[in-house]
Amino acid sequence: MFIGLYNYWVVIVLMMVGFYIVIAHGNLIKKIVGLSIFQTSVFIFYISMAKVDGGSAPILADEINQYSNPLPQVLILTAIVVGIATTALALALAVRIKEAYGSIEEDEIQKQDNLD
Amino acid sequence: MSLSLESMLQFSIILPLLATIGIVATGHKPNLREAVTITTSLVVLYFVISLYQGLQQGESISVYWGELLPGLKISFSIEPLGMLFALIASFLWLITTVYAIGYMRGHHEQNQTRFYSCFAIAISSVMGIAFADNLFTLFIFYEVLTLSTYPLVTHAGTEDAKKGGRVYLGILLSTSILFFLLAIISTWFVAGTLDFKQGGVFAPDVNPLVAGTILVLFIFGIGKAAIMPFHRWLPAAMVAPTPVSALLHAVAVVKAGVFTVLKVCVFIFGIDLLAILPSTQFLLYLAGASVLLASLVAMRQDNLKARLAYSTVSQLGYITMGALMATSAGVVGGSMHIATHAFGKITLFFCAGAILVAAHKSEISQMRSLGRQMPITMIAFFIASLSIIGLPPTGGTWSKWYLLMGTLESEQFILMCILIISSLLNIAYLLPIPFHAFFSGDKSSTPDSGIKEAPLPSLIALSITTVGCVILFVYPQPLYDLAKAILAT
Amino acid sequence: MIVHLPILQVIIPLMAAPLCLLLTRPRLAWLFSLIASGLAFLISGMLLQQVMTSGTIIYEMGGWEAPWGIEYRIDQLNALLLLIISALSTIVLFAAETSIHKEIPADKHTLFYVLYLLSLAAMLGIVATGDAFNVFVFLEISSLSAYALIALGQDRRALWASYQYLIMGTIGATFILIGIGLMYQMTGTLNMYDLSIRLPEVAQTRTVFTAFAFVIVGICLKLAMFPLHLWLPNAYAYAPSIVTAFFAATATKVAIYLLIRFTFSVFGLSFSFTHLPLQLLFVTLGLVGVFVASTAAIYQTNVKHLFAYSSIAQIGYMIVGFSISTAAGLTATLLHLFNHALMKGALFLALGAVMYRIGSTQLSNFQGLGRQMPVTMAAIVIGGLSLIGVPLTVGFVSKWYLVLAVIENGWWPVAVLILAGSLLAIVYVWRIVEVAYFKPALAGTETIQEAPLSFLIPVWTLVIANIYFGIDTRLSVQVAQAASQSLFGVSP
Amino acid sequence: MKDLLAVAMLLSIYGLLSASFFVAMDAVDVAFTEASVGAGISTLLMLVAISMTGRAEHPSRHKPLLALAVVIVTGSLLIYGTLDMPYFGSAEAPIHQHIAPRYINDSMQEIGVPNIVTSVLASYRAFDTFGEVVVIFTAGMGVLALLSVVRRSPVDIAKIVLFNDAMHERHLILRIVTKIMIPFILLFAFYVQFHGDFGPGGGFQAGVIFASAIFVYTMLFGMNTARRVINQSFIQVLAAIGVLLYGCVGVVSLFNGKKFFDYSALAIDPVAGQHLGILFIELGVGLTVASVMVIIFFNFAGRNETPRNSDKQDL
Amino acid sequence: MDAFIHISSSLFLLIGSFLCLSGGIGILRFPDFYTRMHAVGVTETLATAMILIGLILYNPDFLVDVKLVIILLMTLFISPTAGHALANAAMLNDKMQKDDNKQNSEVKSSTS
Repeated sequence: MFIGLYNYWVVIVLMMVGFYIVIAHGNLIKKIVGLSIFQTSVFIFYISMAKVDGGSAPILADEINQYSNPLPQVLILTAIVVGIATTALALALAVRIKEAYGSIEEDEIQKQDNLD
Repeated sequence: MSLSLESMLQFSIILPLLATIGIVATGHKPNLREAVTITTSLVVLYFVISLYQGLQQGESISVYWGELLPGLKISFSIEPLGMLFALIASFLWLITTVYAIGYMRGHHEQNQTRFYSCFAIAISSVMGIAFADNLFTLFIFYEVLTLSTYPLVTHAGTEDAKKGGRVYLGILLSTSILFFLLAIISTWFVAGTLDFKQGGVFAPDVNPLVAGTILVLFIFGIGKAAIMPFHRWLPAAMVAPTPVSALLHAVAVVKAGVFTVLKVCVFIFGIDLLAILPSTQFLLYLAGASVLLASLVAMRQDNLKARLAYSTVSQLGYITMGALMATSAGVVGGSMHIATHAFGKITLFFCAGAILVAAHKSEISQMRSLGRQMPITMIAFFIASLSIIGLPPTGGTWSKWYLLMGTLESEQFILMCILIISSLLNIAYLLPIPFHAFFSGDKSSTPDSGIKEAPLPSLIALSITTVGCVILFVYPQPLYDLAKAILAT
Repeated sequence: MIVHLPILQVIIPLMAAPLCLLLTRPRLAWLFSLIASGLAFLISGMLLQQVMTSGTIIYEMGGWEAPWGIEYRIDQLNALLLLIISALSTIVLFAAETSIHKEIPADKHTLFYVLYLLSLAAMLGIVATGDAFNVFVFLEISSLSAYALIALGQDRRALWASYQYLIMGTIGATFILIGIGLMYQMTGTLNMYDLSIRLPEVAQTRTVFTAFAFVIVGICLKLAMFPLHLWLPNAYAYAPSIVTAFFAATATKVAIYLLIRFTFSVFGLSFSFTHLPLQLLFVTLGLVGVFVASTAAIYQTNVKHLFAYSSIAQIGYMIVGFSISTAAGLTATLLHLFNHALMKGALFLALGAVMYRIGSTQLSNFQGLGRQMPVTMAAIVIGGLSLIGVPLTVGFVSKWYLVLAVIENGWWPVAVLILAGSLLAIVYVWRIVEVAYFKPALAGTETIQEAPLSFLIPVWTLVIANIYFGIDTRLSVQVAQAASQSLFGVSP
Repeated sequence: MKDLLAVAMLLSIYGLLSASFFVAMDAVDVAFTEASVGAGISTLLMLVAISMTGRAEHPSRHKPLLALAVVIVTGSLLIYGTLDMPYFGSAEAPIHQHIAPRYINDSMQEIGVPNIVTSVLASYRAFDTFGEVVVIFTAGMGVLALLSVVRRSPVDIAKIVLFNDAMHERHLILRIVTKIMIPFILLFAFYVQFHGDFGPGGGFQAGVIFASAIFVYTMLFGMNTARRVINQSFIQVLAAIGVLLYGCVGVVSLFNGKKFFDYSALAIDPVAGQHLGILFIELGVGLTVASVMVIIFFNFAGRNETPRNSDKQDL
Repeated sequence: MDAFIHISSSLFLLIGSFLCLSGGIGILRFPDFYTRMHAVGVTETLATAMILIGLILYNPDFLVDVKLVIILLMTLFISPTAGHALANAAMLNDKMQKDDNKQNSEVKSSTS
């Protein structure tokens, strides 16, 4: 039981690390880093689903008969692009917030908000 | 012009709405605007009377407008109680318009166009309530009435007008949404239909507990009937100009509330079911309490309009008691009281308005020696208070008589005592006013020459309603037949 | 062409967005996006008509049949949502041209229209698709364009609100991705209809529970349900008023559609409501949400905040309707969904008009507006009345069905609480009316005149729709009932 | 880790590591994308953002306990969820039974492309990839909307030449090497673009590599020269054309009476049609991704210049 | 013949990996930036070259060998440049630091 699911638990630990960074850290850039870790770990989770013991990459070659499942890989291709799109937008927002507020620390921004 | 009765019925509701457009269109020319209002009220009165004759010949008239929600129709029909209410409302609308012209001109009120248009919308919703064939249509016009009277109550636009308006709307809207709507939906759920049916809509085997709670929800829900816990909006609405408080709070809004109570008791629950419900007894005592307490509070009010407001609250208590007594005499007494109280109270309000316009006095203590300067107003005031108290020369006697008969029929002796005591209290807070006005003419204060009688149109309206009170006593037959017919058909 | 309607519905606004980028002048871009949105509205009308006559429409993408390729499955529920979204977007777009002149820098207008069309197409895509992963992709498009549109707001706080929305939104989307992944792992398919067939066999396993939990939490984050609603008030208050009007009327509706679709069609009624105490949880969260949001709305000084909190309260009502899990309950939710879109669309557009004239929606500078902008204020009053649920307005119809459904289910206290909730609505609507009509106008504000016509036409079309659908409820009630029957009878 | 630059570096190493995970788990295409996108572009954007928002991170860590609690709850829920999962790599897991066999066995006959991932990506689930292209397009538009700066001063040529020479002596070696490297990078990008059917590769990876060639050029030869080589509005048009190209492939199959994205309508013989369709799709994707990445980078870097206007041009 | 190729390729791989290891230890042990740079710069290029040659020998398929040769050329080309760029930037960075504290020191000296 333990060996079979070991892979998923590692992925879950990684997910939770990413999730923790997003919630605990005040720095906006740190949050984006946490977010991308969180998303990358979800990708690894999908791909570890698709692996078949002894199977090779899903490129049709005559002598190989056992292939890994191509479908999760297609999903992950889309998800990676979605991840990078969100990170790009988040970084753009962080830059604009730095210009507007002069800082990218959550509590300083909150302080300035409560003032005006 | 031989309009079919059905189209007359519809026109009596739509015409005031058209009048509003007419009034707004002719806003800047006051005389034309007044002419539009008067002609519409006359036409509506003519329609209602012809509908009344139609009813006399036993024709059943009903109109179906449309289906708002599957199963919930907007439809109207003529039945004696609705006819009684419509007659009073349309007749008094004409009178109050005449009175309002005099009052508004004399008092130089601003934005009168808004005043008249809201007035017309209120009357069209009153007509809608009167002729509603099911509870759903009645609820729609009930809400429209509340919303259309809000601008009238806050007519002055001052700070305390806003406060009065907030209390007015707060109580009326919250009671109607919280209790009334809940009651309607539960009736729809329990009984399956909302149409008014003779002898009640609920199946005979409905369990009394559920029907009892629905009755309590109804009585508390109809905030317009000003039962004790929810009566505070009526005195708060006195901040409005007098014609508003005259028609709306003596006749239209308040009567709509009590009319709905009667309709619910007679046509939703039915007399026999009402008798066996556990909550009827508790509600009867509640109505009695509101009658007594309101009269006591009225005695201490120095402002004339506030006193009249509290007396309206107590008179409404009478009608609710009449409805809840679950006896034929009680219902007849209650419905007759609607008419007599309407005429009596509207005259009192007209006098209050006339005094305000002519003598700029609103506190009772200042009215010590008005008898000589404003004789007609004071006489009208005297006769109207007799009608409210229920003494012979005025119509009030009959309605109080049947109410007492009702209490006897249902052996509610405690209620009988309440009725008698409150009539005595009526005397206590109404009669001193005309008495001081005429007889306590202390020589010292030279009659301040400036005061002369109220403007002519107000006086005309005043005298017509006083004569109305007397006629109701002398020739009550048509009113009585209508009241009797409620339970018969 | 009739066969291709479902895909044309999504493709026309989607292809219009890049084309719109190529147009240089913003006015041309505005006209172009108006035509695209109008076409989408037309198609959704035809689709609804087709669905009501001939039942569910299935459209396989690329010719591959269902579980292998992606398919579009339009039933009454989708058709209703498609109609609402495209109708609202067309009406809101009318006022866009004048409104963004005052709120968005000139060089970004074309970009605004591109992002607007993208979010419209994405929402239509979410609602129309029958494939779980496709929902995630289009959800991501709509959220990305939402973050960018909100960040276009004048106030610097719009940036901060958009950033918080981004963090919460991405977490929500990733939760949904995890949920879909777990579901895929246990059943091997991504197609919703196929999932609903294969899930019951594996329903008892713990993985499917976690999948269900993650999907629901992800959707609730997007839905701004009570505990997870923190991002919504700031996001709606500081975004440009056209964006607020559009998202207030459609974004949360799409999330509710997803909630209904996943609990009823994919996981099936038996699984969603019997195993987990979902029903009790949702009723309590809904009601607590209604009261907390309404009381918060009462104390707001900015009117946009006020209506944003009232949106959360209305969502609470929908959640309560949804949690009754009977056909009547679902009809009530769908009706309220339809009506709330109309109400909030009208209110926020009217606020856009006020913003256009006065430049801010603080309650203090609403004073004396009753006389200066009578038509707009009348629209706000009628919108407020229908929010309270006064008869002859659209709010009354949904309140009537909601209370009826609750009573049929025997929850009398819940019925009383719902009606008490609408009392709170009276308080915060009347705060605005009193400030606007009773307080005298501020010193320097005599010059304000009525909002321009391009605002008044959309606002008043929505207000008239508010009243019309309050009276002639045939369309909304019929479609809602057909949709809930189809969800309860046989799953599509 | 207080220094954000170090964090960015570690993130890129993490990206590379996860790419090697994917290779180990036979997901070659995904590894390629993760390496190029996850490790390459995101680190680059992170560095640009950090250069603008400062490297230091304040040590204030607010509400750690609440975060810990939430994390533990979600984590335990997930672990609870994994208990019934099929074992890692077990062949009889449901996902290998239901849809995958058809892709593996029939995709050769139906689409005739050895790389199954590309066949699924471009044909079976073409609409997903279309959504993906639109996601990238939206991100590009979003960044444009946020960071685009109205170009005020017309850049005069003399200033650029002067600026180039000043730069020249400092980055001599780097410039020479990149001058040699860039053509090879572009060549490799095109190779990857058209090689997608047979081996790992495809539109995304090609677009990103193409864009990275442009980034190297911009970083070394300065923004102004780069902006003269690739003007902004043309890139935006290119992005729009990429998406439209992708969409039109579907619309064409619509007009030929087939369903949306059904490539058999493109040519008489269905398999040839598939090839043609996939070719155009990949081209559309590559075009969009490359132009969007360039847009994002130019806007980020452009934003960097205006506030400080110093001629320090490390970027 | 192939036995000989096998031995030589495994030999190459062994040396390559050993060099990598030494490079790694070098980074950890050396005191400041530049020495570490030196350790990595040298070993990395050589190690990758060695491993690649080992792979070429090991793999029979011609096409793969061509690709490997291209990769070999690329790495030989790029990693020294990368090392140079890194050192250059570091040197530039230190120079600026020195100028700054030189300025402050002058300022201090002038004011004191």
